[in-house]
Amino acid sequence: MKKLINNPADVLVESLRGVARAHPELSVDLENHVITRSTPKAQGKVAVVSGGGSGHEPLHAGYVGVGMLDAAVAGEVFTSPTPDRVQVATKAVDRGAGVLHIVKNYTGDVLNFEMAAELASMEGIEVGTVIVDDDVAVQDSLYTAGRRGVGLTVLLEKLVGAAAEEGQDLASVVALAKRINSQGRSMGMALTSCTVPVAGKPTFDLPDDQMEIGVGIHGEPGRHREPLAPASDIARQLVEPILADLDVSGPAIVMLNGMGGSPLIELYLMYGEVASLLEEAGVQIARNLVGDYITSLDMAGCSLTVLKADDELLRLWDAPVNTPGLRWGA
Amino acid sequence: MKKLINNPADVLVESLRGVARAHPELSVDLENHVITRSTPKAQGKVAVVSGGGSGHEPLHAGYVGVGMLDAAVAGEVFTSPTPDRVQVATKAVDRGAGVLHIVKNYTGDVLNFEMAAELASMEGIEVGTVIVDDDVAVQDSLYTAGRRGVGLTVLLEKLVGAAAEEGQDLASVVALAKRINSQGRSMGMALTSCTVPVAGKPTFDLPDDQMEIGVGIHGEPGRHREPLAPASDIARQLVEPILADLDVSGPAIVMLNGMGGSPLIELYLMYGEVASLLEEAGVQIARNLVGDYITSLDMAGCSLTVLKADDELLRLWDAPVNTPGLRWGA
Amino acid sequence: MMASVDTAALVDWIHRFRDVIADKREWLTELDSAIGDADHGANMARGMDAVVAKLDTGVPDTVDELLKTVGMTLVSSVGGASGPLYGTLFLRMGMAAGPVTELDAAALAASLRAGLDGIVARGKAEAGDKTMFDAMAPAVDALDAAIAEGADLGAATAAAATAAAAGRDATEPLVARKGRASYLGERSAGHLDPGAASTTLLFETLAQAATESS
Amino acid sequence: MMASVDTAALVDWIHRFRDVIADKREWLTELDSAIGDADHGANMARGMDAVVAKLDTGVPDTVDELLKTVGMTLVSSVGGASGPLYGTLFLRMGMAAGPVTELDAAALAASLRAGLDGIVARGKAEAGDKTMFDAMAPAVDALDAAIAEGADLGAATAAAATAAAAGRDATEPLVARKGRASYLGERSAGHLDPGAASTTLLFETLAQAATESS
Ligand SMILES: Nc1ncnc2c1ncn2[C@@H]1O[C@H](COP(=O)(O)OP(=O)(O)O)[C@@H](O)[C@H]1O
Ligand SMILES: Nc1ncnc2c1ncn2[C@@H]1O[C@H](COP(=O)(O)OP(=O)(O)O)[C@@H](O)[C@H]1O
Ligand SMILES: [Mg+2]
Ligand SMILES: [Mg+2]
Ligand SMILES: [Mg+2]
Ligand SMILES: [Mg+2]
Repeated sequence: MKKLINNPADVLVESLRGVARAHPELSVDLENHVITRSTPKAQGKVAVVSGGGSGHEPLHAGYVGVGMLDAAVAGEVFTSPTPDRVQVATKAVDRGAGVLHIVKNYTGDVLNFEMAAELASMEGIEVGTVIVDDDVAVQDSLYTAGRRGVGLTVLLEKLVGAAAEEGQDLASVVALAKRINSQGRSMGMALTSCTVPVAGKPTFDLPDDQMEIGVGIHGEPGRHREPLAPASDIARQLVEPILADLDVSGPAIVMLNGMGGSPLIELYLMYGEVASLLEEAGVQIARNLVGDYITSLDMAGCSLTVLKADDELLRLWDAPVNTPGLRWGA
Repeated sequence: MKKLINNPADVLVESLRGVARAHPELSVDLENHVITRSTPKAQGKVAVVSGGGSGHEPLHAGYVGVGMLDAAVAGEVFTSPTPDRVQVATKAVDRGAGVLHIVKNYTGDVLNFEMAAELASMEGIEVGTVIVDDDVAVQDSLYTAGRRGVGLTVLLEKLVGAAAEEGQDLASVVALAKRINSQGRSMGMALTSCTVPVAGKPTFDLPDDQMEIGVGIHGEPGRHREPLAPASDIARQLVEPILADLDVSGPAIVMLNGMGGSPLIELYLMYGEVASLLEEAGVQIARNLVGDYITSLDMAGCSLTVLKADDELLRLWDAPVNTPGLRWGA
Repeated sequence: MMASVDTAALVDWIHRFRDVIADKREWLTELDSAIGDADHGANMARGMDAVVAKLDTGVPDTVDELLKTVGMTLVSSVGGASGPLYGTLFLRMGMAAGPVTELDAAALAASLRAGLDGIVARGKAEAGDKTMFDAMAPAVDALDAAIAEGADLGAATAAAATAAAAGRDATEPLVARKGRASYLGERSAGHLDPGAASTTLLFETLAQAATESS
Repeated sequence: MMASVDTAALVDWIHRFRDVIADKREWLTELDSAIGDADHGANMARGMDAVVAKLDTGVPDTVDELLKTVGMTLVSSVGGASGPLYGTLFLRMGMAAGPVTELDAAALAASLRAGLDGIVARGKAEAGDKTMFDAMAPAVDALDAAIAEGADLGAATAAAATAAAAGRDATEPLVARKGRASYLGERSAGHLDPGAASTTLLFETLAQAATESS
């Protein structure tokens, strides 16, 4: 395992220590692994909290700031944070108007945030929850854990953060979040496995001439494995399942996301490929992101997220955001 | 070789095609590999052009925009662009006040930009040049090609771009650029080699238990090779040669840069380590960047850049910048 | 032969479980690498180390407080799916047990049944979903059945452990319908479920503690 | 036996050089991997392919125009260090040759000397810096010396090629003082310089063209 780390067990807290040093505009609770804005938003506004296992940086700590999250709760690598820590974050940022929990759909995240919401309501804090489940790689079924929450989480945190910042109430913010979740889909692939620090070796073996299609962001094996293919072919395998699942003709916000180990030159190349395919299919790309926004440690690969947009979403998208990972208008 | 590409020979132009699609605010000349702002700056202002081999993204194309570069010229991967293309960029952005060429100190870059400056002066365009040579890994000597230009290039492009934007004349901008170059130093290391697409295999072999200290950004072997060490030890090996070369006590702008294959969680961890060492040594970190700003394709590893700052530099640093790779205040 | 487990025996159980988790940590992580995210060993070890550390600062006098302390510590130290699930198991066991100082076989079985119900309430797992439920439900059933047939505590918990192991082994061919493994669809077949594996260790150490605790 | 090279012979040289570069492309890149950035083969191949493509659209009538076309095409297609350096070589060769249709041995030698001076003016290389200079300077010197001793064109260019190869081999133990290899310090010793290797191919193909062109 080749990593810029000290003791594998200390990766999370030492990385958060770096976040604290790099970003005086954030407050980092090194005991609870909770990251908040140093200057809280105004009283009477809905607060937005997200969190989950670490290893997906800049998600979530990198999205704390004006126009996006009020707090992030960082679990151990690929492990949901515990309810008490989510509760620490929730209490810290509640400004009397309730708190939205943005939860990616993994059993661990769902159960821990559910317990946290119970704790919050015991303390009189109103909590709304949105479960993000955008990953079309997972064959959806009522009888399974359902689809994973992946790339759409980034877009949703930005948009919902903007709505909360402009003073929408909790019910509206929750409704918006659910609407966004219903209008966005993602699909990912990997060229290599990632290596969890405490595991010390790659989560799966992927031969030099093979790639994995339909992976999540935790080094889970994907839908299937196949021989390495050109970018144009990979692009098709990302675009088609998304379009097969959701009619996204018309304006859209598109993200071509890197998994952590793929350099930007490749991500732009992939973006060129997916953008042509999407446009051929009638998608009008109104806004886009290209880069590492929700990663899987050092995994090489990428994912595509397409969110059907409208004037309201584009307005929220363009609203100022000032976080380490996403910044404009500020 | 595992990469998100089609034909290895087409990587550059296909990646630029993605840049063009992703950034309507940029104009991409796919024939000459020249990237300019879609809306040129006002007549009478100095224009800033940089360029060099590709494979260092977001450098340089990602730094074209208000407050930073007017144009970037992208050579083939790790190969300086040719003089005629630098000249295309220079002519395209000259607003009558002269053009600054920011050149990283590699023989190829220096020679090609030198010929380009000759072409420009033949056409009556005044060109000033700064050669960036900040890499302390290279033992400096009057009788060699000298130090490489690495991480400081990013900081210099930002600062000089701000000065040009506010209307400073060419002589002032050149003087500023040279002053910045004299006040900044960098040091890099690699955990893995990078793989040049047309080469198809790693540039150097680095055993699983070894790392390379003092690397550049082209997969050149470094100062020496040694057994993998903890982040705290690596941090010391980055900080010490910089401090040994330049007195940087007092305020500084610090960049902990990823080489392309190292995820953000590790870069923040490294930043925590170098920040403590620097502060112990009397450096007061006034501003910082943590992330992939000047990469070496898919190489895992990082570099540290320290620039001695003052009120003037901090003012220029804080000025608005609006580029794909660096953005604030806009 | 013991007729009941007191708090000391329960603490012994907890220690045994922590030790065997530490021992089998790599194996649990291996299982989770195949169909999950390679952290079940680390998660369980982190949780049980925290539990033992907590108990080292003082053991509550009553069974309910003891089990609730174990549950709360798991909930607040593990995260992941297993944290709330194992945490709920112990919390509900404690609530069912009440402020007593020992549990006879029937009380132990009732307490475990309540814990199992808690896991189902949280995780909605059903038989054959390829989860810890598939080891735990047969174990609790076996415990009930053995007690009904008059088995003593040692024999009954041993029967539970055997049933857990059988349940665990039976997860191998299953296609997962809950948890991360469900994302794999058909590819999840052919592997043991990590949670069923740790649950089996839980019942095996319970049987040891019930037999050997002094 | 030829007494001079005309434009056709020079075009033949260019084609031969392109072919051998294509042939040795991997090897040149290997050499550049060891002490540079693994692109010298690709750079030279790209440049010579562009030159041949350019000449395919029409060959200038005079030697100076021909060589300047080669030089400009290299400058505008290679990039890197080798582009301006090889480009300057041909540009200066053309300027020295003038608007003639052939070069005798002395004129060819003078033209190459001018090209070498151009490379030095650009790159400031000195003997022993471990660059293309270390193959080219001995080659041009050997050409001059052979002509002074009365050798014919074929023999003189063959002597130049031999001297280039010796110069190339002599770069192996050197510690580089110019180009990327200089960053390596002592670690650059023990490897041939890639530019000296391609320069040797340039002189070897020149000797072939001077002997075999019809
Ligand atoms: N809904 C559920 N009900 C019961 N058990 C579950 C459920 N989801 C997952 N599990 C159990 O949790 C185990 C995984 O635990 P662990 O790896 O620690 O958490 P995570 O999946 O969050 O990484 C699975 O092997 C399975 O036995
Ligand atoms: N200053 C110089 N003078 C002469 N030749 C040089 C100089 N610097 C580099 N070279 C030659 O250029 C060769 C490298 O060319 P190439 O790999 O194509 O360019 P780059 O170094 O830009 O990647 C070296 O092997 C060396 O022979
Ligand atoms: Mg997990
Ligand atoms: Mg090069
Ligand atoms: Mg797991
Ligand atoms: Mg080279």
